[in-house]
Amino acid sequence: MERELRLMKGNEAVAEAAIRAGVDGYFGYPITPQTEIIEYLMEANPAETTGMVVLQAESEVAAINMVYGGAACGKRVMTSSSSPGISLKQEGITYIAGAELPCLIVNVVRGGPGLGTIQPAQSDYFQATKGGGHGDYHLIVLAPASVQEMADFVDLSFELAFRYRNPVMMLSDGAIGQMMEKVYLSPQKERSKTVPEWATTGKPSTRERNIITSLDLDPNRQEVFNQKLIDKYNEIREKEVRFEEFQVDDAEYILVAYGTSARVCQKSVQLARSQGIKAGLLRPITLFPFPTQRINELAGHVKGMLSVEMSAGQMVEDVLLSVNGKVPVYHFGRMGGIVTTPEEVVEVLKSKFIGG
Amino acid sequence: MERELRLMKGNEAVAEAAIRAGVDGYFGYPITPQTEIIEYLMEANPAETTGMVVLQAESEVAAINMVYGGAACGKRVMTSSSSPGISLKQEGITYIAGAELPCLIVNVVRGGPGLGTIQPAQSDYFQATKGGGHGDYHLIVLAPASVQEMADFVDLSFELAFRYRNPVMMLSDGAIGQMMEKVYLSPQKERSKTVPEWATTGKPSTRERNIITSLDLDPNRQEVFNQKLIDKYNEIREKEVRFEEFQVDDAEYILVAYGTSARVCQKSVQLARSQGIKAGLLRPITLFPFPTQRINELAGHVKGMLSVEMSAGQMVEDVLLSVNGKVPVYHFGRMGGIVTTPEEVVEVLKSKFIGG
Amino acid sequence: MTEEIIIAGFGGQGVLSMGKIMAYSGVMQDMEVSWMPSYGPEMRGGTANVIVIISTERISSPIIRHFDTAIILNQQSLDKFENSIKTGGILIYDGNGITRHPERKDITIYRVDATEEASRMNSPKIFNTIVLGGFLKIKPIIRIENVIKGLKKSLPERYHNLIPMNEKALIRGEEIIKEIQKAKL
Amino acid sequence: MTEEIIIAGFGGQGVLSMGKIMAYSGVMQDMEVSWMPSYGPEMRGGTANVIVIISTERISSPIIRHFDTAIILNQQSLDKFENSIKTGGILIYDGNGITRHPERKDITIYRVDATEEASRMNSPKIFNTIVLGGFLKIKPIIRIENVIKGLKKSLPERYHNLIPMNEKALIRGEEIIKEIQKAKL
Amino acid sequence: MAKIRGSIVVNVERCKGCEVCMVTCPTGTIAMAKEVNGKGYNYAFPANPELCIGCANCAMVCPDGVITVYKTKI
Amino acid sequence: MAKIRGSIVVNVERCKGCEVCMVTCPTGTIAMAKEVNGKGYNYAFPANPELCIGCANCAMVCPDGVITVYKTKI
Amino acid sequence: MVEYSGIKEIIKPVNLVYKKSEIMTENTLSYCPGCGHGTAHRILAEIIGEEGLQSEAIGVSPVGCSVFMYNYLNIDWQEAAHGRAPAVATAIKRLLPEKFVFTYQGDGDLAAIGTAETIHACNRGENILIIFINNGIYGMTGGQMAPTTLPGMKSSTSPYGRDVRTMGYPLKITDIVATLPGSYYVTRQSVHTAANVKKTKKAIRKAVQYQKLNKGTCLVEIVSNCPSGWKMTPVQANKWMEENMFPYYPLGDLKTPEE
Amino acid sequence: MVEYSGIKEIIKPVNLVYKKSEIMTENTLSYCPGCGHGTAHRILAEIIGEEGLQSEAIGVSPVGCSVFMYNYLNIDWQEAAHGRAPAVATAIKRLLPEKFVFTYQGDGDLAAIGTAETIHACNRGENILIIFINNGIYGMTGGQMAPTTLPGMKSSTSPYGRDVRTMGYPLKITDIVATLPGSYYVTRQSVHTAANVKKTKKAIRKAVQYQKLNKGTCLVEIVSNCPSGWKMTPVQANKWMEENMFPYYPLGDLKTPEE
Ligand SMILES: Cc1ncc(C[n+]2csc(CCOP(=O)(O)OP(=O)(O)O)c2C)c(N)n1
Ligand SMILES: Cc1ncc(C[n+]2csc(CCOP(=O)(O)OP(=O)(O)O)c2C)c(N)n1
Ligand code: SF4
Ligand code: SF4
Ligand code: SF4
Ligand code: SF4
Ligand code: SF4
Ligand code: SF4
Ligand SMILES: [Mg+2]
Ligand SMILES: [Mg+2]
Repeated sequence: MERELRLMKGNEAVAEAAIRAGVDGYFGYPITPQTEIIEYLMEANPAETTGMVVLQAESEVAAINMVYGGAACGKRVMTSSSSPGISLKQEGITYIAGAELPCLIVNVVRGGPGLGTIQPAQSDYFQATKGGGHGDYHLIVLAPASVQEMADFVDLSFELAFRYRNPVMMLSDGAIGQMMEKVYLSPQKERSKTVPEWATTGKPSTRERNIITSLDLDPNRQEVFNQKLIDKYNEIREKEVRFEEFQVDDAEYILVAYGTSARVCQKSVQLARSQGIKAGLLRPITLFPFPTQRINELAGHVKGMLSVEMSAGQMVEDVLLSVNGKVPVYHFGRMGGIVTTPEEVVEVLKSKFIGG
Repeated sequence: MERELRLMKGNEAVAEAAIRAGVDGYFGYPITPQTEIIEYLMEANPAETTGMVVLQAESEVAAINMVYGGAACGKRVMTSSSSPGISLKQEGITYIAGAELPCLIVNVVRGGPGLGTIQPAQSDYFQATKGGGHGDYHLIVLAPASVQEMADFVDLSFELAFRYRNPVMMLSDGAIGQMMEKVYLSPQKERSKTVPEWATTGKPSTRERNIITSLDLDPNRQEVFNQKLIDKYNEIREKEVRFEEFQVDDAEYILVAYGTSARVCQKSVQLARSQGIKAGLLRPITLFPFPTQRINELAGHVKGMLSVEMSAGQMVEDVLLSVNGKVPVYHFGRMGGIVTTPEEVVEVLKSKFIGG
Repeated sequence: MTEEIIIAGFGGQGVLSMGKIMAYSGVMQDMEVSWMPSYGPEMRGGTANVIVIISTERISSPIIRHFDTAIILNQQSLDKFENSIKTGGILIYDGNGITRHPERKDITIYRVDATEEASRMNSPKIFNTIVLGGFLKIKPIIRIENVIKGLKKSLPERYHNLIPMNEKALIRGEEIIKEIQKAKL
Repeated sequence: MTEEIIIAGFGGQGVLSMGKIMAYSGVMQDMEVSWMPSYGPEMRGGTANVIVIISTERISSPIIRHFDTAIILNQQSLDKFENSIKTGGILIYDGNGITRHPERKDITIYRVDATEEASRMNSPKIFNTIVLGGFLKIKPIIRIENVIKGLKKSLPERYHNLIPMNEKALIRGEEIIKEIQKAKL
Repeated sequence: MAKIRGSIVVNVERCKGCEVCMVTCPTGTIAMAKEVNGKGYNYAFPANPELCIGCANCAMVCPDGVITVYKTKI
Repeated sequence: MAKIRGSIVVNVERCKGCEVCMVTCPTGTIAMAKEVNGKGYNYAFPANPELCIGCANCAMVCPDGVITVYKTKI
Repeated sequence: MVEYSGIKEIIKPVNLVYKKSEIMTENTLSYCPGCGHGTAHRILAEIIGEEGLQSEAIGVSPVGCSVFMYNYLNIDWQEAAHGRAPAVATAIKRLLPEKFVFTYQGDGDLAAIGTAETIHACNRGENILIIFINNGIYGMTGGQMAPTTLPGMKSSTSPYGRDVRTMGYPLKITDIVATLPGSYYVTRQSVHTAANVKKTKKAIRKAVQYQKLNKGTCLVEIVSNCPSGWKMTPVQANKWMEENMFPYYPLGDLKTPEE
Repeated sequence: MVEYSGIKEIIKPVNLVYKKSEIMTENTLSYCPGCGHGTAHRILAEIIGEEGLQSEAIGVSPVGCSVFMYNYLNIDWQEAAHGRAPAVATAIKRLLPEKFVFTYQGDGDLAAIGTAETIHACNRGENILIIFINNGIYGMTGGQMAPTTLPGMKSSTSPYGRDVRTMGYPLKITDIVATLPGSYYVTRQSVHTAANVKKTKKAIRKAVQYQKLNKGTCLVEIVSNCPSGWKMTPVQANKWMEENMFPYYPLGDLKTPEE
């Protein structure tokens, strides 16, 4: 079946893609700049078509715990919010990670800290990739750079989430969430009828009871569990790294950027090359797992790297860890909701590496 | 006046030190392994002596927002919790950071993720140092390694918090919180009567109104503010790094460890040396700011470093960033609430660096 | 070809939907488009704006600070965006309610009194389609037939009866610009 | 000198306070001490234990897995900790309620029927002070006078009248061990 | 009997044209201007100033605090 | 008239000695043992088995589900 | 300042009967035309001015359209996280018991995400004033359903009308607060007519007095409009409010001190 | 299995009148001696067994002493974050509307940190059963004051007794829930005597029926003891409960369906 062409906001695309992906439940609370997700779902009213449950919760805390409950039933459930709301969800998120539940959490990032601003930012990278909640856990983090990817990553997220029994975060930003672009939508899928064997759906006589919990007061057993998580994360690191490259083959300088910044940097590469500077771009699509190995390889061939993020410098730490001292690494990024321009990036590239 | 000698739990020491430091308010919610803090305060009933307010909130979320309110009045206020409760506080914490309010947050860490276990762990390092909440901010993070330090760091925390208008986190763990040790307590201080000029205490006719907020919808102004925060953090990085060294001078291998792990590692150093291995220990006292420079210096003289933490490997990233590829860096740590033994550390040291 | 446009005016003036029609028209012509609204409570204050980019290439950032063309529908927006137009760029504005007119010399400025014209045509709502028609006369990046297709796509079915009126408005806009251009010659 | 001790028994047996007295006594003798209880809901199940370390040096971890001395007050704790005693170490246990007696050969085992003795002395509560006295006879790391000082520090004022009784218990514990040691010779 | 006369002052640039004052005025003093102010709003003005009795109802309901009221007996 | 007689079975190792069954028993059948079980609790037992009427009150209030009750007419 | 005035002769200081409170700053309110928030602000400002509370007052603004309230009243302010204003105010009042402490919160803020903080602050009888603007909708984020949205009422997240079977019932949180022993004075008012403005002002003035006497929590609900969220003109909105909101949220005192 | 039995002759299957439900697992309950949690578990297990709900039931345990409840009943379980069980159960029931979904929560869990989730789930009329164990204290963490702690009652965080002026009043959250249109059947029971056990069992059975009929939220409060937290023997605790808790939390139905 053909994919349908539409002009949509990133937020709308997530919502429509969720319906088409056969998602079972969405639980959310309004917050700019992502409220269109729940608004679109309420308007589309998939309860009448696919049977998808859409519920406005009393808070982000309630919403993420609804996701816990739904995911524990083996259902495909999701929530979305923006930075302050995602901070509120941290306890719930670590519970979900600790109970090894698959789900999708969309963060349409805005500037912080605190109430901050409602404009696009990329300052939740640490929270998303290192764990904003307590304890040793990781989300799988996907960073869409277009409305198309906001749609496509819904399906991908659930695929990964169920494959690894791990929560997935789609780390978008206000620009991608609010902008309209062309998007090709997949045809409607049916909601899945398969029930994972661990799901709590009422204990039939044919199996032992299923228990979903993140608790184990016995340190020895808990450590075994922690090690199991580490092994899982290592497997994810091995198998699920995704990135995109742009003119890196002969590049002397590599820009590393994701999401909106990556779009900007693609233009910066063109601009730089038009000025005779051999720049290239590596765009991580997965932020966890991070393309550590590829960046390390590239570090062997280039003179330096520049991490471009709309933040005070967060992903740059992962770039540094990947490069491990081989070449100089710098950070450049605007903050407060300001999107970097391609020209600024080229200026910084020149001043850091070429002098002047 | 002389310091009074007592045998106390770390949790009790924090509470007693808070009274003696002239803290104005404590707002908390019970959670193991730190509930003794509020219990001690309620029993001591400082309302009758120093006038300190002690309030059991309806939740951790309420407690951290009470801290926000109290801190915004220019008062010395604090809260305490353990890992799941600290995750719940993330929104409040980023608001406090965004409004540049001084306060003390104590995290007596237990094993995670999720409800996890109630035994000691160090798996909240990322959350504490990188920002578990959204947006670009940092807490000043102090890591006590003894009951004495749990007491002493109360005063230090408020000093730093007010100097930089920045929240301070004391990152302890269940072992230090629950154990009793000797502690020398400072004499009772009076509660401070000075009102910071930014505090909201009712606008007299002699000044403009004071506004405490973390909101600015104008990206340009918000960016200026973000830059101001970066500058502040850089100043803190420059001036406030604290660490302790143990036999590093002639060391060939450096253990990096904080808190309970650092106590273990001190013994490991002795043990290693008794086996002819020249080990040394660097104990970061401030986790943010991290002793990056000193570790980088040391990396020039040694053959390798081992980050020992009761986690899956978190501080090791900061060690790697500090070492920047100069020498190999490894991580070792037990999880799930298990405390590493000195012997295990030496074994790992040997297997990683010496072979066998 | 890449055309970077800002459209700005009061909240109620249909700024966002003008942008949407433009973007949809671009899609109909098989081009890459992005449509990025100002969002959030500032809209409450009364102003709204949208950045539309239409290009034959993949679009980098949807949020930019300088524009090839600015379509301006009120004084505040004029004050805010006049200086964001690239040298050699174009400013189209509706004279209605404008007290301080644009002053730049390094851009081409068109005044289209679309509000007036629209009420003359007895459909005050189509004033922004008139402006759009004018713009496309100046920068014929999209064919009118694709604009009509775009209209069909972006308007809910129940408003499709308005399309003929909008078509007229597009043409009227073209005419107005033609006249101005003649005058400028 | 470092002595690493585990004390374990039922929740109500005063395990934690025996440890506290020990620790306070260490403080009185100017030594480094740490006292680390098992904590959390497992206490509800009925068992409680505490690790006490007394040393002339700075103490590393308060949580350790092997002990110089184990003082054991019930069967569950015996089962749990018998194998955690270092070779050459000491196990002191109260025979009351013990059905499976310790079996290790590489440690020195003392059975002190303190519960019985205490009820003979008409103060069932002091049974653990008897055990403590016994321990200090075996490992005289702290002088009795410092234990008394420790008692004074750790007991609230209103219980200070109990101190003479406790002193007696300490001495009785010493005596019991003396007898056992004689027997062992 | 002394007659009560009032007079209002409208801060035109702050008016948002909500019409709340107009419908509240018991005497029909206020009407909305055909012209818009700098913010694009048709602002309120005392179209029939002679009817005003200075009751301040308009000012009390104006969300933007646009209206000042004076009153006197004559 | 047939007399109703009951009998209870106490799972001694699971008893926590809370005494709730004892005070609930209408006939005084139950008492607490002097001995402790493996968990250190003085457990409940039918000290006066002949008094038991099999009303099951004891079992119903036992938090730990320790008691099984039988009843018959004789 | 462009002004349009009535009969010039009458306009002199001695004849002044109504003027915006000095406590209001010169900043233009960011609210939509006809929005009741502005009126509520004005009333509060008047009382602060009239009662000489400028140097005593500490306000706590919520997250909601009134998030910028600190720009409009010339007193000390704190901007709280969404729903947490009662917790914030609790600490302020406990640490500065002599001050006049109040929160100003919308229905989403107070009755959805802030439910626990609201109920527990009132239950503790914190000596604060809570001003609760119930406009039956999330205004700031663009008109989503609030806990207080009426049955069948349309909003952007109940586009086919609030279906009580799946979306729940309008929550009368003020009624709940009135049942708590910690609350002292609980009343429901409106600000859409001059008469109601006067009543509301009286209610707030009472609350100020009670706070001075440490009587416990006072809550003044103001049933208000949201022309933008409701997609009506302000005048329509006020009428709709009278016809639809008031029957569900009847005006009047819910709890008054036994005097 | 060590057993101590009465008259041997009577002990035969045909004479069996009471036996622990098969739904209870063989795990030893982790509760303190005499704690009402165990009794409440048993009752619930009996109903699940008797109503044939083992394959239908999905339980949600709280954080509190009953956090390990999943070890004791042989059905599918989810362990929720502190206070969030009603939100968790909401999603379960919405996604699996044919299943029997219930939460089991303590007073700290349900009435402190979980206040918002409790009120909003009930207000939405979620078709779930909430079993609410009110023992007036935080049991698991060692006896701190709960929202339900009685005035003057001592706890580890109210060592001089709950002072209502600074610590607030005992929160009757069940009464609040009963006022919400979304709740259908709300009752307060106890499990300390056989008669009360029977009544509680009846109440829970009713709630099960109502859930089958999609009637809305049912809440069964069980006023219970916490011998450890109260520092009493179980028998003393039950007596104290009758004398002190019941006057404040009177047993009986708070809301029954108009039949
Ligand atoms: C934690 C968090 N969640 C959500 C939001 C987004 N948000 C801002 S205001 C608001 C609702 C405001 O509604 P209400 O309280 O009724 O105030 P009104 O605007 O109607 O006056 C929401 C959901 C936020 N800022 N923070
Ligand atoms: C977020 C969070 N806060 C606090 C705790 C600690 N905690 C565990 S149980 C509990 C209270 C339990 O009391 P209650 O709900 O009354 O249950 P009970 O034990 O009395 O049955 C608390 C505060 C936690 N686990 N998580
Ligand atoms: S003061 Fe009264 S009469 Fe005069 S304009 Fe205002 S409302 Fe009308
Ligand atoms: S009420 Fe105020 S803002 Fe509204 S029209 Fe009248 S003067 Fe203007
Ligand atoms: S069944 Fe009845 S009579 Fe028999 S022991 Fe139990 S309570 Fe007593
Ligand atoms: S009620 Fe049960 S646990 Fe308690 S004493 Fe009786 S049999 Fe034992
Ligand atoms: S959105 Fe509604 S509540 Fe907010 S300012 Fe506009 S009218 Fe007022
Ligand atoms: S602490 Fe209290 S509630 Fe918890 S198991 Fe013990 S008696 Fe029961
Ligand atoms: Mg509202
Ligand atoms: Mg409880």
